[in-house]
Amino acid sequence: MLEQHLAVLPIILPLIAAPLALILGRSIFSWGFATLVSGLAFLLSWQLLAAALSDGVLSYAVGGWAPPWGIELRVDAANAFVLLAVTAISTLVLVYSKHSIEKEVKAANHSLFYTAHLLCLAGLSGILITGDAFNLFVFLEISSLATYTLVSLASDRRCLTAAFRYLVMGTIGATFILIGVGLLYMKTGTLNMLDLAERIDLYDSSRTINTGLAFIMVGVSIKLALFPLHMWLPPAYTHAPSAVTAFLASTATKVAVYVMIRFIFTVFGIDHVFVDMGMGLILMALAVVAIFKCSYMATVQSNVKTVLAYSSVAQIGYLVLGLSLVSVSGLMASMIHIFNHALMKGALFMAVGAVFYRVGSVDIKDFAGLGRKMPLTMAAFTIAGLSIIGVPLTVGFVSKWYLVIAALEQDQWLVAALVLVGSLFAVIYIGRIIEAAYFQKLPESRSSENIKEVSWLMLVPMWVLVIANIYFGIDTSLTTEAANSASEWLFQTNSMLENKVMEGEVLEGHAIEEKAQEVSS
Amino acid sequence: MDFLDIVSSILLLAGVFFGFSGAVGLFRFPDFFTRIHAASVTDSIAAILIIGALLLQTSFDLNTAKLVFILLFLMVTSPTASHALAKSARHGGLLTLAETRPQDKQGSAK
Amino acid sequence: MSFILDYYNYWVVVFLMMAGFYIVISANNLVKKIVGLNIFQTSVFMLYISMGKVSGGTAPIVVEGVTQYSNPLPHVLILTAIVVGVATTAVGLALIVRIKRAYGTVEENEFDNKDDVI
Amino acid sequence: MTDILAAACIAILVVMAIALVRAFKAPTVYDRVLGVNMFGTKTVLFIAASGFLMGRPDFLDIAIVYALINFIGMVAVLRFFEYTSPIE
Amino acid sequence: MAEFIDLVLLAMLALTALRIIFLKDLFAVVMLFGIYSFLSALIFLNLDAVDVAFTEASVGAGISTVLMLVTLAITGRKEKQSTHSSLLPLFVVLVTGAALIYGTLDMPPFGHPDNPVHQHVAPRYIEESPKEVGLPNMVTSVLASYRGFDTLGETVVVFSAVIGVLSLLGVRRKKKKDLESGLESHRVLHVVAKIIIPLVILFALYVQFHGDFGPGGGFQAGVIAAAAFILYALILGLPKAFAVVGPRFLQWMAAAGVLLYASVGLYSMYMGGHFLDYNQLATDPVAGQHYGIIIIELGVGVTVFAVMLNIFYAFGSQAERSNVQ
Repeated sequence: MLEQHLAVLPIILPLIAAPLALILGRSIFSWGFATLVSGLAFLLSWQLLAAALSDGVLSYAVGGWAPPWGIELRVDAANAFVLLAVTAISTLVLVYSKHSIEKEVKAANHSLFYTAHLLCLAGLSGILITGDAFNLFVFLEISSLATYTLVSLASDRRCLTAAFRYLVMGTIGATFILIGVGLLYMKTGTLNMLDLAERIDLYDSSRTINTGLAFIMVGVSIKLALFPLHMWLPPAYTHAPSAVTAFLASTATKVAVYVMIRFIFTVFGIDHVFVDMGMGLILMALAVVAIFKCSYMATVQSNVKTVLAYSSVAQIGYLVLGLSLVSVSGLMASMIHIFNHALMKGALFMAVGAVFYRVGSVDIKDFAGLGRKMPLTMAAFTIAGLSIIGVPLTVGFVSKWYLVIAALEQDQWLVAALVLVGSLFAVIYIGRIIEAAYFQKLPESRSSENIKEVSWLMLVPMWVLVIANIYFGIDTSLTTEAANSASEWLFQTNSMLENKVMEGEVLEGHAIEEKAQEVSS
Repeated sequence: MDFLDIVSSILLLAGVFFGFSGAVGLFRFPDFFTRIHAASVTDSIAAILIIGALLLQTSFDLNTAKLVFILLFLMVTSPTASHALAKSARHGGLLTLAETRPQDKQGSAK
Repeated sequence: MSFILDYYNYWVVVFLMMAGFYIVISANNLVKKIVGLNIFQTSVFMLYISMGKVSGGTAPIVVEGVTQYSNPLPHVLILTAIVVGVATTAVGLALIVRIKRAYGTVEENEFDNKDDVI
Repeated sequence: MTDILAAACIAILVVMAIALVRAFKAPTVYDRVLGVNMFGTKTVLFIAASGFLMGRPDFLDIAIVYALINFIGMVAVLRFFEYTSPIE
Repeated sequence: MAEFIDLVLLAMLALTALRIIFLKDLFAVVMLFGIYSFLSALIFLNLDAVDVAFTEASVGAGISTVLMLVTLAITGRKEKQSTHSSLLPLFVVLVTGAALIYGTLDMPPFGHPDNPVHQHVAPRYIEESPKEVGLPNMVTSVLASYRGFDTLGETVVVFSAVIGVLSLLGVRRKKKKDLESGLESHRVLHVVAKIIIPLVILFALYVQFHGDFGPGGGFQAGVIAAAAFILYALILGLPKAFAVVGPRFLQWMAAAGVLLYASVGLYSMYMGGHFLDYNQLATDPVAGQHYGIIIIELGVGVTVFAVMLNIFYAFGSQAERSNVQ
């Protein structure tokens, strides 16, 4: 029973849990319930990854209607891997959020907070798993609406304008995706991604398809905050409640990157996107500019959350850079970095949230002397910060290593050098904060305040991520294996897809076969 | 074209005529209260005539019931809306033409 | 001429979309931004519905003696999208109400001045 | 009969267009509302007539919705006038 | 004829959109937006999308416009002169528009029955759905059965909207009878409302249960029922509406609708099918489809009704608060 429905469960579990969390009403109950559900979703996605690694691909026809008529869920190594990271972070953040939320969100809204969190989780899982282009839009909107709500729950009034800006940008992005999907549908008559991939190539030179591709790319770029379209991200991350920032920074943009990967590799095909349209160069240029511009911006901010938000935009540059290299190793570097960056940023924002919990604001000057007052929090911050910089024995090093290797493989010396130079900026912006924490004295005005370490409920999830930062930095087998099979899988489907074009109508038969199988089972 | 069709056409054209005259009244009358008068009265008569014409086209089924429902609904809501709007305009301080003309000031006492 | 007849619908729809998009990105008042967003989305819906139309077809509800129906799939997609649109509008307007309470204005440049922009 | 229905539909469209012009440019805010209201009721008639023209009169449900929404819109506008001073 | 009407309506739409760009009076903008919605619903109707027209008229012209008016009552209705230049937006829009026009050049011609859209997936819906699902309204079949997962997502989107609005605005239960009056001075409206509201609710029920055969369904019915209560609240005041259906109860109802929908899916999993496989609900697959669709439409209707009304309550109580201050 469980194996049969493994693909759909990570979506519907939080989806059904969300209204229940609202009905529970009391803060403590909905917290416990949400954490439990998220933990279950994590276990399920672990199973799902194992199944995907052994069986290749799991297809699930919702409603029993065979694709392309019904909605198909498709799990492969790639999205199972990202899903694992998302559910893991979600569970840890939920554990962490109990105290953090008590401080930052007013009591009447607590159960609404957990409901919105579960909705966001359901939306993100849906985006990852679905194999239907329009269904993706629906889940994108579920997660986005929940995100706007989560961002606006903070007590500072600036979160409202940040959330509004996010809402306008996000809706424009979603509408662009809707336009793009519509154009594709117009030319192909189908919405199923696999089926789309088949039929798009029949109209290779079509201007309509190319416009659709462009609109989907721009829409997704808004959602993932690619460089010139990132303006919504820093205010949203800065003013959202800390737990929300920790969750969003390590999941939402990653999921958007996955959507981009999925559209490029399994729908349009790399030949079309990179060779015919020349998107590779555009993406690479934007990524490099993002790394430099936003790393620089991060060094001049005074609010630590803003620093980390700009750093996130820069890290998105690394992600996009990897996939713009168009090679198995480049894609693998991106996949690894999706996972690793989730670990780093999750830990960093949790540490910052802990500081906010005790100190009440997170300017760099407020970090002065915290190394003594909150040793565990600041140690976590330091290790995760080193990981961002890319110091060996941390996951950050692994990501950079694979990225540089992938660049060198293609003789892109300049790109490899730029990646390394980008790290120097990270040294500066992380260094400023660590310097304040350890080498500056606690200001006199604060010495009377009772600043002490936060409770274990906040420390444990933070340290789980920190230890994961080190563990996966040393034992890279799990991440590299999963990322490798994910990216090989993506390239394989891509080449399969290109072969099918030669053979013409093969998929029609394939689809019919699948349908027959389902009827008999 | 049988008898019902002819009656129906006549009603339809009459309804359209009243609709037009209301629309013209919307522009040609001098103040708001006369304009709303023109609009609301013709609105009602046009609705009666046009829906009456369509009623003759049906063969006493669900559509007839729906048309009757629409007609009743419009009969109730359209004058109500006009009345409430005029009242609201009056409370909001809008004056009739007679009141705005200085020489008629003494005549404007309510 | 047939070229125009084939495409005029799409062109007007594109114009409408861009009018809405322009309002979103140029308006300074937040309520107007939301209105623009709605116009933008509604026009995209028209794009979808236009492609579902079959000349000479009729609405996809089975009637005796009709064989040519318009495509029901875009209708289904747009029903969903309309709901998504109104959900976004509601949340956006709620944010505007809160912004008015917090800042006393709903003009973008005015509340920007009231906070130090990050 | 079809010709007359078609003519009536076009005529109602013209009336709608005139009402639209009033909604675009009105001397007072009440005139604007009046134009919108007239537009709404004429739309109801248009849908009813065009349903018969297209041979699918079972879509009168939509005309009912229009009539209902038009009325609610009017009431909402009246309520709105209680909050703000409507004179421009 | 259809093409001609289409052209006229499109022209009106274009003019309305242009007028909205240049208007500074936000009240007029919202009024014109209502017209825009009405017109686009007419276009949908003219292009055979009856269900969409239904929804757009009730949601776009109804709910959205009412919410915008309430917001304007709080924020004021004059747009101030913008200070930043409008050249950059114009440039962005021109580029985007040019890209789209470029995209239209390879589009299949409008309305042609040989277009890919009408050749690939849709024929099965048109030919088989009356047999497989057993409903004359194909839109309902596709919406509730073939793409039932989308519709579950749609219901959850609506649910997320109410979560967002409630967390932002909340619903105050404090009764301020002396301040809150509704449209007290409009006696005629009171009488008319009492006649109309039961009829509207009756119509909503008709739409809910007739959606399988004609235009309509859970979503439209929920909106219309909510519209009836909104009318009640507008005319008689929020406290009286609270006395009929309270916000707490609505919150519970919204959750219940989603759960009802999802439970159909879970039950079909329990019966050995896939999620939302209505064939498993009865021994006869077509009967199973029918049961499934009726229940999930009910779930959608309940959620949408509760959410729309609760959102209105939230906005309405805010407007009253601003009126008091």
